[in-house]
Amino acid sequence: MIIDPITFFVVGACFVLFMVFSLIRVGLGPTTPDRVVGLDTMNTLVVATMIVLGAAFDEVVFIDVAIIYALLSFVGTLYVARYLEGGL
Amino acid sequence: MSAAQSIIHVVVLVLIVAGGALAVWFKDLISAVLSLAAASLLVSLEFYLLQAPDVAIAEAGIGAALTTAIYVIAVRRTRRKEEE
Amino acid sequence: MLAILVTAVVAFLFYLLLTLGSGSVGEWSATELITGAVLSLIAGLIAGRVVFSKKERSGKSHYRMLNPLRWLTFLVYLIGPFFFAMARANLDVAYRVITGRIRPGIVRLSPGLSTDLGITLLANSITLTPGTLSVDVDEGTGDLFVHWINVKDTEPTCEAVCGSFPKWARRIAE
Amino acid sequence: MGGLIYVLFGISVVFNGLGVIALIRFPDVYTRLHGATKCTTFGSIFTALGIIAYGFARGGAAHETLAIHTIVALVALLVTNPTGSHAIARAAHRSGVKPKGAVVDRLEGRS
Repeated sequence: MIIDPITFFVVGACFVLFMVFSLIRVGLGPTTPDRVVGLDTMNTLVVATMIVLGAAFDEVVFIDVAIIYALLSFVGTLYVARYLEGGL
Repeated sequence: MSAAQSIIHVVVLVLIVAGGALAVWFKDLISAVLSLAAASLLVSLEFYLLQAPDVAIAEAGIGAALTTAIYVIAVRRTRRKEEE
Repeated sequence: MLAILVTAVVAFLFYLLLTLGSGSVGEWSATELITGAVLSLIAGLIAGRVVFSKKERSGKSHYRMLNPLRWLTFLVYLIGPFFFAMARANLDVAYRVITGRIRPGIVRLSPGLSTDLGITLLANSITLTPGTLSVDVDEGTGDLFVHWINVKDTEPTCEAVCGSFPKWARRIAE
Repeated sequence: MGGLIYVLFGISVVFNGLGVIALIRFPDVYTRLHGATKCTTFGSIFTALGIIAYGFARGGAAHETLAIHTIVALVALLVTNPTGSHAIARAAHRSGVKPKGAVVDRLEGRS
């Protein structure tokens, strides 16, 4: 073993704690674009958590979930952005 | 199961409840849709933590992309603010 | 026809990358190879016309990106100047988060690029490098509107804001 | 090799934390986007680099596959993240959010 497997869970726990602040921005943000920024940050953090925990559980399928998540969450952000600028 | 893993589980579950509560509480419907998207992405992460990657993929596709799109289109066709 | 074929081949290469090490025919199993061929053909039929549809303003061919030299340049750019600028950007943001010293404004830049891909590459690079965030683009002239966190002058030249990036973008995408 | 992986993870945690602090502290949408996009993208790149180093250092077919899939995830993240932030900034300006305390706004009046 090269590094202690607990490390992955500690890094994941740090990312999950950062998500708390991101959700605070979603709840607090004065305008709607602020909330979208909070959601986008949360998406990135979830992808990073999924990559780290995929290595911790030692399964390749778990990394694939992260790829699919990164590509799909982008679609949701784009939809809300298109609504806000008056298109759609 | 280590202590760090328990922390991850507890924080994610608390965040799911908080996201759902925000979705009920907002009067602005777009903000409610955004909080619902946040809650559903955390549900996806929770499925992932419980070692069910296939369910997590389905939840990511339906919760993050499809539900948000359908709700945004529905809000576009109706009113943006909730009424008392 | 060429559009469909190129898209299918690229999709097939991507499928091979994702299923690397699954069996005994080379590195792949026979099932994966057949499935990948069929799926990438379907993807090419659906997406080929979309990928190569819109005409460029400058009239350049879409197939210029098939030249491997451009991809090699892109890789060099990604590892060298881009990564360095990104590290500098993050230290800059750290400094501004801690001191709270900002002077924001939206300025206009004329990079003089003519292709859509080049403008996209430059806008994404600008977003990830020190103190700037691309907000909007003038689709007629290719001018970029950039939110600058520390405005030094209100009519900047392109070199003052984004350094050598337009040169790299021209080399890669035009 | 183990020390290098620890350093990469440490950098990633520090920069992700900075991004989140920027999200809380900055005054308006555009400056928040600055902090959030740059810092979280940079932090996630270092997370992925740590996993790639781990996969190639462990060796064996399974771990190398894991590293290759992580590279694909990294590319997806690098493409989608700045594009999403660009979309949000444009939507914010078109929906009428003004940059707070701006010295100059060349985009004002156009849409």
